Order: sequence, then C-alpha cells, then structure tokens
Amino acid sequence: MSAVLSLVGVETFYGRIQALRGISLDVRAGEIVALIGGNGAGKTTTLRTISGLVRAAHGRITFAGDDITHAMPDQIVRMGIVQAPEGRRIFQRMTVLENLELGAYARADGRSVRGDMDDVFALFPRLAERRSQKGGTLSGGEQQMLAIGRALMARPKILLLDEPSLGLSPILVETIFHVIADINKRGVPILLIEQNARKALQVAARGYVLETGTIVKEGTAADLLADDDVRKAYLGED
Amino acid sequence: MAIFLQQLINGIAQGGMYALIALGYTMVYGIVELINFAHGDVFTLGSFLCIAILALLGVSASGQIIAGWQGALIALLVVVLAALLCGVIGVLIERFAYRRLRNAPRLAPLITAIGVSFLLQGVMRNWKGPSEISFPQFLPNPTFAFGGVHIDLRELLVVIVSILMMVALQFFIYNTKLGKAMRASAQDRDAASLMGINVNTTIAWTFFIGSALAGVAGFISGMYFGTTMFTNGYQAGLKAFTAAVLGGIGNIAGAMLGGFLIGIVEAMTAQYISDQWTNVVVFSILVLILVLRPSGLLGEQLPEKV
Amino acid sequence: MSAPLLAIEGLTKRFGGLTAVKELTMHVEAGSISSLIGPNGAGKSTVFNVITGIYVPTAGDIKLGGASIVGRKPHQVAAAGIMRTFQNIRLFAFMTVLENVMVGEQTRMHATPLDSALRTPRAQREERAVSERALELLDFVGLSAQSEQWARNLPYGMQRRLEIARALAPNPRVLLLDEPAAGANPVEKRELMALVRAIRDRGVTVVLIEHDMKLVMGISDRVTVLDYGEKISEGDPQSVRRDPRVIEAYLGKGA
Amino acid sequence: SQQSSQTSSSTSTSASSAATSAAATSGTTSNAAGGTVIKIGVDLPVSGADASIGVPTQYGAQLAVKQANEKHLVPGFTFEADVLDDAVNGVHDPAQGAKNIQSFGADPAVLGVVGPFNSNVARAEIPLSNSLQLALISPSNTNPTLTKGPDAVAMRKDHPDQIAYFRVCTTDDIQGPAGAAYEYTKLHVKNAYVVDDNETYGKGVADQWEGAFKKLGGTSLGHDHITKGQQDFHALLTRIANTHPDIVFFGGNSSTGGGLIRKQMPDAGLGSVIYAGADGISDNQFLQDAGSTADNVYVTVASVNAAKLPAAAQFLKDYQAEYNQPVGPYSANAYTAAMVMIRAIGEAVKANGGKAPTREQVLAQLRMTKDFPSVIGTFSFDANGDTTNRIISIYEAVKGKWVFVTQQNFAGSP
Amino acid sequence: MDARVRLPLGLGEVAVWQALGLLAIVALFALYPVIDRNIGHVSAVADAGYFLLLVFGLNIVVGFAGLLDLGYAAFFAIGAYTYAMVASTQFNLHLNFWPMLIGSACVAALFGVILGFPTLRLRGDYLAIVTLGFGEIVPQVFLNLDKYTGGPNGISNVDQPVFFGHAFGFNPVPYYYLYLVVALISLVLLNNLRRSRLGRAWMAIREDELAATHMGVNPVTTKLLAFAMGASFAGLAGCIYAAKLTLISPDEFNFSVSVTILSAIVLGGMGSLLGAFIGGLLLALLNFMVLPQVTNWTHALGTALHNEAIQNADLHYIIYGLILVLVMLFRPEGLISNASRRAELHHGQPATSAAAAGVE
Ligand SMILES: Nc1ncnc2c1ncn2[C@@H]1O[C@H](COP(=O)(O)OP(=O)(O)OP(=O)(O)O)[C@@H](O)[C@H]1O
Ligand SMILES: Nc1ncnc2c1ncn2[C@@H]1O[C@H](COP(=O)(O)OP(=O)(O)OP(=O)(O)O)[C@@H](O)[C@H]1O
Ligand SMILES: [Mg+2]
Ligand SMILES: [Mg+2]
Repeated sequence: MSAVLSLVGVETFYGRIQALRGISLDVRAGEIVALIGGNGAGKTTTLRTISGLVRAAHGRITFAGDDITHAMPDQIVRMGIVQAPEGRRIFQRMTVLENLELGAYARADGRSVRGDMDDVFALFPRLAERRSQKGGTLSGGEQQMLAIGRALMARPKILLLDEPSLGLSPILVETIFHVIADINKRGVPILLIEQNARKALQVAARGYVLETGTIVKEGTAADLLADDDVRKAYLGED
Repeated sequence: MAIFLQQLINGIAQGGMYALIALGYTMVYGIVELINFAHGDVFTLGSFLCIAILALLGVSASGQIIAGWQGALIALLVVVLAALLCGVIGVLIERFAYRRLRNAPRLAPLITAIGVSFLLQGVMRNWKGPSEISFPQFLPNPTFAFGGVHIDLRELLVVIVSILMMVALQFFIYNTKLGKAMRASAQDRDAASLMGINVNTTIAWTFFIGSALAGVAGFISGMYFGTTMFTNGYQAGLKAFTAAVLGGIGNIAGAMLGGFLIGIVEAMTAQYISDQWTNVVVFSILVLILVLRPSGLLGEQLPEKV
Repeated sequence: MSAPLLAIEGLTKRFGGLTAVKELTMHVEAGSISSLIGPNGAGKSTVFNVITGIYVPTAGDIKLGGASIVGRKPHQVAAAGIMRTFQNIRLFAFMTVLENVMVGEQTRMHATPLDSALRTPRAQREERAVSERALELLDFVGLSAQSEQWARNLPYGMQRRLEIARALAPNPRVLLLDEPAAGANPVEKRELMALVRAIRDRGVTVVLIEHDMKLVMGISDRVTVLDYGEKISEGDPQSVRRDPRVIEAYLGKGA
Repeated sequence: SQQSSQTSSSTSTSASSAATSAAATSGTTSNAAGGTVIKIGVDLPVSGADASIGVPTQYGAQLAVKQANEKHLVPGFTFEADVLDDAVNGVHDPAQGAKNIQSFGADPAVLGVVGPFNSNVARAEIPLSNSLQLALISPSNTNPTLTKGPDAVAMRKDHPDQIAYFRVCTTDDIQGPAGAAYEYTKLHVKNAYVVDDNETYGKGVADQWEGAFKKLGGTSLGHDHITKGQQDFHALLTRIANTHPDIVFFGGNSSTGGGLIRKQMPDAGLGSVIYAGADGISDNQFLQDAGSTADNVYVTVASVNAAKLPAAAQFLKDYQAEYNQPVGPYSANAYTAAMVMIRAIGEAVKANGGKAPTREQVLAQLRMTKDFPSVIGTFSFDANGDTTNRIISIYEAVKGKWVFVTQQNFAGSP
Repeated sequence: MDARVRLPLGLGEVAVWQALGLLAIVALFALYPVIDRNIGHVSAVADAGYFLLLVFGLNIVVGFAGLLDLGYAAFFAIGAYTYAMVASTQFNLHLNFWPMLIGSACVAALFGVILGFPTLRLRGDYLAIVTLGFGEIVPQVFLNLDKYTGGPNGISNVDQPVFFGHAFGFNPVPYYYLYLVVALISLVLLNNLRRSRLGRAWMAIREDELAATHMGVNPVTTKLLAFAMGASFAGLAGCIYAAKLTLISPDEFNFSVSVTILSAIVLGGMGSLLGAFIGGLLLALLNFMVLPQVTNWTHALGTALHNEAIQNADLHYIIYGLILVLVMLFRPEGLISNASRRAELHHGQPATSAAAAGVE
C-alpha cells in the first residue's frame, strides 16, 4: 500500500542543537504506526516537524503526494493532518466547549460540529460534566481528554498523537486505546507516540524506534514486540 | 448639582477619548501580550493623517463650517481613510518591528515598541513641525442644554463612537471566527496553529483593527480638541493604557470602563480638588483598585492550577 | 500506633459549586511511602495544593507532626518540611541545574543579604556547603553530569528527576510527588521506583500521586483511593487492588 | 586667550582645578585656532517640542554673528557661533545645560555664551558661569529670582561680586504687575481667575500678576496649576466658569496650553471673558492654536514695540532673508544678546591692545554696558545684570493678529 | 577563544579576549579625564555614572527579580530630593554629603519598600502599570508640594561635596572618580549578590514565582528586598546627581528617564551585570553626548546648504528610535548574553510558553 504521509531524510535543529538526524518514515493508508523511543529521542520533534511548527532543515515531507515540507502549520492542518500535541496545549482561558469548537476551526462543514461534539462527550463523559469550565482549571487527565477530543473535532485525515495516555487513569488508558483503534477503523491512519510501548505496539501495525534523532529500528509491530533490544529498552523486560 | 453633572459630562467625554485609544491597546495586548507603546503615536498619526486628507479634500483650518450631509460625508470619508491607513501602518509595524521577536524575551518587543514610538514621533515632528497644529473644525457643533447642564455635538460624538466601537469589538471577538482565532492565538500560538489558524494573519488582523481604532480616535480627538501635536500620543497613550489596565488588560468592556472612570476622576479632581493633582489622583486610584483587584475591574482572575 | 507524621483530617475543598475534595481523612506514617490514586479529576492534585498552601481548605485540618499547617503560605509550608514536585514540571528554566537545586535549599540557609553582598567568610562557607550538598543530591538522582546546563535544556525525564532533587534539597520531612512517572517508559519507571525507595531510605516520608499501577502497587506501604473527591478505599496495595469499588471507578476490568 | 588661562588658574576657588585642566590645553588650541577666531557659545533647546521656540532664537544669535563678521565689527577677529542643544529626549534639561557650559568653558576660544532659554536650565548654569567667569546672556529668562534676592546671591557664591549672568529681557516682577495694572485700570476687570502651567516661568509670572492684581483692588477667584501634557481643559474651565470671572489670566507658554485653554473657553461658556497672559503666549503659535477664539486676548511683552524702531525693521527683513521664515518671539532678543556680547568683546579687544581678550575682560566690558542701542531698544545692564530696558508693551489679539496697544517704561521701578 | 581566566573579586570566569577587553576598559576609565581635556565631555561621561547606577539598580528589580518596573525614576527623584532638601538653603540644614550618600540610599530604599508593598500581589504587566503610576505620582507630588520642594523651580544651590577639605566644586573630575568608585563597588557587590542565596531567590521568583514559593522562597521579603535594593541605587545616584548639578527640578524624573534606564538593561542583556554596564554606558553616551550633537549638525548642515528642510530637521527621535528597534531585532537577547540562550531564542519554540518570557 502506498504511503499517505512520508518523511525522507528529515533533519531538524533547535538553534545549534540537532534534534533529528535524517528521519525517514512512512504512514500508509489506514494503518497505525507507533513511534517509540526514550526521553529526548526526538519523537515530539518529529511530530512538530510534520505539523510545520519547526522547520526541517533538510529532507522532504509529503502528504498524499503533496510536498508539505515548507507549508505553514495552518495549511497543513487544513490538509487534514491533525495533532494532539505533547503537554496537551489546551486553551487555558477558554471553556471546554470553546476548546472543542476551535478543534473544528479549519473544517468547512460547520453543520456537523454539534454532532461531533456529542460524540466526543460520549467518549469522555467527564468533559460533558465540565463543559463550561475553563480549560486551565481542569485536572491533568481532563485536559488530556480535552486535547484528544479537540483533535477529533477536526475530522482528521491523519492523526498524530503525542503520548495520548499520559496522566490518564488505568481505565481511561484502556478507553483511549479503544478510541485509537476505533478511529483507525474508520480509515484514519494514525502516527502514535507512546511511552507505553507495549500498548502502542499492540494496536499498531508497524513501528519505528527512535534514538537520539535517528531511526534505529523499524518493522511490524509484532516483530518489534518480539525484538530483544526493544523488549529490554522500552518494554521493561529483563 | 448642575456643576457636578456638567463635570460628569466633561469626564465622560474625555473618558470616551481614553476609552477609544484603550480599546486598541487592550486588543493588541490581549492577543500578543505586548504593551504596544507605539499605539499612542499611531493615534496621533491618525490625527495627522486626517489633517492631510482634509487638506487634499480642500478643507483647511480656516474655520469654514460644512453643514449637512456634505459635512457628514466628508467626516465619514476621512475617518474611513484614516482608519485604513493607520490599520496598514499598524500591520507594517507588527510585521517589521514585532514579528521577529515573538519568541524573544518578553522585554525585547517592549523596547522595540518604545523605539517605534520614538520613530513615529520623529517622523511626525519632521512632517508637521514641533508645535501644535490645527485640526480643521469643519463640522457644526450645536450645543444642547438641559437645565444648567450643556453638552455639545462633539462630546456626544466621542461617547457614542466609543461605545459603538466597544460593542462592535466585543461582538467581533466573541462571535466571529476570526475573533475566536485571535483569542486562541493569544493563549497558545502553537496550539492555535495546530487548529488550522494562521497565526501570522490573525495577529496582523489584530494590529490592523487595533490601529484602525487608533485612527478613528485620532479623528475624534482632532475634532474634539481642534489641535494636535506630535507628542500628544504619549500622554494620551499613557492614560489609555492605564484605562486598559484598570479595566483588566485584554478585556474590551474593561477598557471602556477604565477610560470613562479615568475621565470622570480627572474631571472631579479638577473640580473638587485641583487640576494639578489630577494625575496623582488618577494613578493613586489605579494603585488602589489594583491592590484590591489585582487583575483589574473586569479582568478575569485565573486561579493558579498546578 | 504512633501519631502520624502528616495527618489530614476531614479535609474539604470546594471551587464554587464544585467539591473537589470531600471530607478526606488520611494519615501518613513517618518513613512510609503512601500513594494517592483515583480517576482523573478525583481531587488528588487538589489535596497536594491544599497541603502546600496554594488553596485554603474549605473545611478540615492538616497537621504535620501534630501542628496544624492550615493557613500557612507555601514558603512556610516548605520551611515546615513539606516539599513537592508538580504535575506539570515547573523548573526555573533559565537557571542552571545546580542553581535549581540550590534554590531548594533556601530554607536551610542563613546568609543575610549583607553577608551575601560582602561575601563574608560565613556566607562563603555556607555557600560552599550548600553547593556541595546540591551536587551530592544531583549525584543521587543521576544528574551530576548536567549540573551546569540550563534546566530548560534537559530532556523530560531528567527534568522530572531534577524536580525531585530540588525538592529534596532542604532535607524535607515529607516529599509530595505528583505523577513523577508520567511520560516515562517502563525502564525509566523502574529506575524511578528505585529512586523513590532510596529517598524513603534517607528518612524522607513520601506521598505519591500516580496512575501507573505497577509502580504504585510495587512501592506503596499504603494506598488511598479518591473518587469525586471522596475516599472510596484505603489500605495496603493488595486489598485496595481487590476492592470492587476501586476496580469499577479506577482500575477497570482489564487491570 | 593665553591670558585667559592665567587668570583662570589664578582663581583660588573650587572651580580652579576645572579651569586649570581646561587651561592646560588652551595654548595649543588657541594657536591652532590662529588666535583670530572667537567663539560665542549658544545654549538653547533646539530639538523636540522645545525646538519650535528654541530654533528661531538660535537663528537670531547666529544672524548677529554673521552680520558682525560681514560688517567687521571687531577688526582682526572672526566670530563663530558654537551651538549646543540643552534638550535631552526632546525636553530642555538642566544637567545637559550645565554640561554645555562646561564644554564651552573648556574651549578657550569661547568668550561668552548666549543662553539659556529656560529658567531651570539657568539655575544650573548661573553658578557654573559664575565659577568659570564666563559671560552668560539669556535672551528669555524672566524669572526675577535668577538675579535678585537671596537665591541669586547664593548662585553666585564663587564670585559674589562678579556678575557673569545677564539678560536682555526684563523680569516678571515688572511684567506681571504691568499687565495687571493695564487690565485692572484700562479693561476694568475686577474678578480674575489665574491659571498657570506649573513651570518656573509660568507660575512665576502668574504669581506676580495675581499679587499685583489684588494689590490694585481686584479679586482672585482662584489659582490653578495645570498638568504637563494636558490637552483637555474642559473640567478646569467648567470649574472656572462657575466662579464667574471677568478675566482669566494664564501664566505659561503657548506650548504648555496657552492657546488650547483659550480655544476651549467657549465650550464652558467663557467665550466672552477676557483672557490675558504674558510674553509666553505672545506668539503666532497662540493665534494659531486659539483660532477663532483668539479675540479679547491681551498680553504683555517685555520689550519695546519693534515696529517703532527702524533698527528692528531692518532686523526683521534680514532675518526673513536669511532663514526664509518669520522671526520667533525671542529671535530679536537673542540677536541683541549676541550683539551686546560682540560689542563687549570688541571693547575688550580694544582695551587689550588689539589682542584677544580674556573672559574676565569681556565680562568687565559687559558689566559696563551702557545705553546700548539695539533692535529691542536702548539699554544698560544694572548691578544685577538685568536690563534697564524695562519697557512693557501690551498687545491685543485682533482677527488673528497681534495688535500693539500701548507701551510703558518701568525704568526706575525696583 | 576557549581559554578562560578567573577574574578577581569573585567576578567569575570569562574568556581571555573578554578579560583583555575588560582590562583595557578599566584602564580607559581610570585615565579618561586625563585623556579628554574637554570638561564638558568629562562632565557628560561622569553623568554616565549616575545613569549606570540607575541601570544597576533597576537591573536588580527587572533583570534579577523579573519585576517589570516602569517608574524607577521615582526613586531617583526621591534620592535627589532627599539630599537637596537637607543640603541646601531650602531648610538651611546643610547636612554633610558623605553620610547623606548613605542617607539618600536608605530613604530611597524605604520608599522602595513602601511603594513595593501594594505591588506584591500583582503579576506581570499589572505590576508594570502600577510602577508606572508611581513614576508619574512622585515627581508630580514634588512639583505640587512647593512649600517643601520649591515646586516648579526645584531646589537650587545644593551643597557640593567636600573631600578631606578638598571641595569638589563644579569640576566634573572628582565627581567622575566618585562615580567610578561607587560603580565599581556596586558591580562587585551586585555580582556577589547575584550568586548568593538572595540572588537565586530573585531569579527563582523571576522564572516561576509559584514554584519558588514552594521551594521556600518568601515572595514578600524577596520582592521587597529587590525593590529596596534597587531603589537604594537610585538614591545614591540621585544624591550625587543633585550635588554635582547643584540643582534639581521635578521634570528631570519623568517617564522617559525610566524608559531609558530600562532600554539600557534590555539592550545590554537582561540580568547580566556586564550587559547592564555596557548597555548603560552606551545609552548614556548616546543620550548625553551624541544625540544632543546630532541636532546641531543637521542645523549646521542645513544652514550651510541653505536647505530649509535639512535645517529644520530633527533626527534625534528618529535615530534613537531606530537604534532601539534595530538592536532588538538583531540581538533580542541584548548585546551581552548567555550563548545557549541566544541559540534557542532565535529558533525553537519554548517547551512551555511561559518560559519564553523574561518577565512573567
Ligand atoms: N525548544 C527546544 N530548544 C532546544 N532543544 C530542544 C527543544 N525542544 C526539544 N529539544 C531537544 O531536542 C531533542 C529531542 O526532543 P523531543 O522533545 O523531540 O524528544 P522526545 O522524543 O519527544 O522526548 P520525550 O519522550 O521526553 O517527550 C532533545 O534533546 C531535547 O532536549
Ligand atoms: N482552581 C480550580 N477551579 C475550579 N475547578 C478546579 C480547580 N482546581 C481543580 N479543579 C477541579 O477539581 C477537580 C479535581 O482536580 P485535581 O487536579 O485535583 O484532579 P486530580 O485528581 O489531580 O486529577 P488528574 O489525575 O487528572 O491530575 C477537577 O474536576 C478539576 O476540574
Ligand atoms: Mg516528547
Ligand atoms: Mg492531578
């Protein structure tokens, strides 16, 4: 199957610090791809580069055949590449409802926004209870739910998730992974970053392992789950 | 009593002036968290531009009165042109002096703002000279009297325009897509762009609207005082900024309230204490209010959540 | 049973109409590791915030070593011996790693501004002692190589550990950790467990908020479970894990 | 200027070391200057808002220097005007003024200074010029305390008997009462409201006017000070209107609100009330700012009516030709200050046998100035350094122009 | 390039070229009045001394503690008036200069605490506006209380210092050396403070006030100490300023003074002492020596060319404005700053948006 999103030799810098040292990866239609790696490996930077929040100094990023390496973040979102970023980044002084509305900002079809919002509330009943509370006063987990819900409001063509289970209770972690699988079943490919590598590889079709800005391993999820190094370094098995 | 009411009117008129400028301050502050020190000078530039446009239209400071719809039409044309020009200038200022500094330490853009303020003053100084210049008083100014109290058209104009602007702005920010984009960009630029918001365009619009408001204020002020001067933006800007803070920075209605409050306090101080103490009283009240309400009168206070 | 080191008695915290914590009573024994768990929004962080003086409780009392600390300002709570980390890391970004830890030692230092300005021998001696101790702590959490870097340049996991070192600096009686393992991978979580045990072994009483059950169950002496601000279960890890209310509200069937 | 260094270093005061270090270089400087160039320092605020009044004043001084050279008033010497701005960030600044005087003091070719414009700058400069014994002639300072009273004596503490500060305009203790007398007796106003700009000059002249007005039997209904930068006077004027005055007196300048207040008076129902002021608002700026309300306005000017002096007419023509703009209110004064300086230098050269004189010699000549014919009338300097030309002219604004009404000589009054 | 030297007086370590530069600068400063025989220039450079002290003081408040103070000139005024009132004919007190040097600093510090108190709960720009308010109130009060302060006339005939029988008089050279000595001592003290318990508390408050308080930093005393110490420098500066000029008047302490001091700090590099020094010096020379000349040059040029436009031009504001804008655009972190910080500021987005702010 052909790649929907593909990165070729992407290098990214923060000032003089090189965070990505030539990343090449593909996300193909309809699949979940897991990106795993230790702290500071460059996972977040990869997503930020795809979304255009930081510029790739070298390399090429394409989406559905279009070169988006130099596109602006808002253009990228309009093309359907939607991210639930690390650190939640919800709008603190806006209510839960307004946050969700902003998720649908780039959508042309205004009509179905209400319906989608109900879907999000069905997914996270807690958000419905807190719908007119300011984002900044939500608990950590509530904010995480809001960040994911907000991304879903955009009806993404591809979803980039940066540690979606972070700070969630065990029940919700389960829920989140079900949601991820559900969304994917509707045909949305997902690029997933997770510290919970086992869970991530369990839902994913394929995976990449990132270390200090370089991809050191790639393969099917099953292969990676079975890989000794991966088991040692990321699954916490001896 | 009449004197009190008369001073109230004086205060509200002057306060409306502050409020009009404060709206632009608060708008820009609310979105980019920058104390745009150049805003007061854009306001003065607005007056200067009005004078130039009026001159092009053949209206000079000679004191001719153009009554009826012709006068209204000219006024409208001048306001719109001045607002547009100021808006564009605001956008240019943002583009060249502030945009590069979005991620710089907070004080860097503050200093460029001060630099731009000096620059604008310098330009105006060399354009029209270092002294007061006359603003053509081409509109008739009928006075309406109620009991011992009178109010004239110019005063009415100041108050009406500032309230209209506030209502329009309030509606705009809370009910339009661009308004929402502005508020989102204000809180988290990266997150906003992840929503598909073009942050650069949004901020440019913010500056356009804020500066256009300064242009409108420049016209109103010219009509009200009949003169202007290249350094006027400093004092007016200071008071307007104070008004914006008093009301709660970033809060549109707050800017309005703050403006009126300062205007009224000034008038009452001039009447019941002494004109020379106006600034002292105004700023003392500011301090007092902020001590009691650290986020201004209408400013929302977000409790710290960790 | 000896008197608890930290005693929360009937604590209630309301935000407007919302009751975030409701009549919570919780006792923490000296030298123990206690955990506070519960669904998102259950009120766990709020409990920490009330203890450390960010919020004034609506009702109830908090005692440290028998003395009430309710109404004290955060810096007074710190001086009393309770230090914490934050759910969203809050380091001093443009200060070095070492300086971050040295800030933590504020309450142990005695130098007056005049001492500092004149660099009196006394101040120099204290300064040296404090920086040595800070380096020792950095070594303890495994950050000695980074001591001169700016805090904001550290990767996430190291920032978490730096926060812990900073909180340990004044040799607190109680250390409150708010989700220290968030964002850590399983290997790092294991390291963290070891670190928390080592902290307890230094004589610091630890209270932990955490969603990772493996970690919580692995190191806690006692676990308290909150739901909608109310304590729904309490006890040793095994009993709590089996409590049906906890399973329903928090752990889920899969756990 | 060789000798200048000697005399400077012989002064045994605290300024001696300053003067000495300047003198150490004077040998070479004066040789390099060829001994034929004599500089006249000009210290005025010439940037920012003050420039509107400072620059035309500067031109007046420069015109005098130019003409002195053209006419070879002092054979063997050419004059040069050395202009320094005393404004910092657009506002006249006493510290900058002091620095400028020190700069002039360090340049042995500078034998005298025309300036300063503002009274608070004068306060910083007078002690210095006295200490350096460098002649300072102000074209515009009218505050009486600069030359009279204990304050003035204290400012001359280095050389109490050797006046080094002079001025060519008379003082507000003459000007204020003169205006009050005219308005009280000729315009028959009895109830006055006094406003000033809370600056040295404005408050000074307003106090003088008010005092004299009350002495004459008038009533002062109130005295307010406005705030710097203020643009809106409606509240103040409403308060004033409520006291029903016959006259509003303003102490201050056009640049500090003189014209704006007048312009806003009709809004408060004070349109037909007489408005009066002193030389600070006697300019075109006032007429322009006040616009159609510039009527029923009376001002005093501390000099003769220039139109009555042929010399003045010539000056106006020359100025217009040179600078392509009409004179400012203090151009003629500055011109006169520079001329009287040049005359003193000329006399000193003569007394010195054709050689460049010392600053002390120039000062000695200045103190002896007697019946100097100038474009603002004939005058001498009195023992305090004040002009004996105490002519006060009264002008009225009529249809956007200042019209001369009358003038009176107060020579002999204290 | 990489070799480093340790400076004396606990001034820390710098690269060799920086040390050599520093040495040259110190020598230049020590010898300046001997080199430049123009007393006016020496006077202007001496005045850079009071400006530098102001910059040092504000740097404590803004640079170290991160409290944006837009009305700092108020403390300068308080220091200057304190000395002028007790050492002049105003009340005929004629107190001695040297104890009053400390006295003025103490009075200013006291006002630092008094005016700092209401600002304690305020965050960021609310603090800025309140301090700005104080900056407007204080000179206005001095202006209006004319019975005590001489009103618009200010106070003249302020006593000049006498040093062991040696009168300073109007000669700027002794003032120059006085400033130099005071500035050097300040520099050392400040450098000590910065790397002390208090210095770290200030920085912690600057970076994250809430976290700082949880680490045991008492926000009240820490902030008030910043205000007080910052103000004491302004008190010192005001005292020497009044003595040197022998005159003070209320309009020398307006907002533009506060703004210029702030610009110097930011231009030099926030929080850096060397930056404050260089920024302060450059801006002082620009304002006291270069810019006052510019107007004269344009006037002279215009007159020479008989060009009225040039003759009437006033480039002062334009040049000053351009300098501020351009320096900030090309060196937003200031002339002197930590290299690692610079790298990030030009590129990446900060991890948390609040971290980007030098002042929160
Ligand atoms: N704004 C920044 N400025 C400078 N360096 C940065 C910045 N953001 C990230 N880095 C550095 O870039 C590298 C990659 O960081 P990144 O955040 O992409 O890692 P990550 O794999 O997402 O780690 P984590 O699991 O901790 O989220 C790290 O070394 C980090 O320190
Ligand atoms: N300042 C506040 N104002 C209003 N509501 C608040 C405030 N702080 C917390 N809350 C609410 O109180 C509840 C408890 O929040 P808290 O942060 O304590 O949860 P938590 O147990 O720490 O959750 P998480 O595991 O998700 O971090 C939440 O529903 C939150 O929305
Ligand atoms: Mg990451
Ligand atoms: Mg929490």
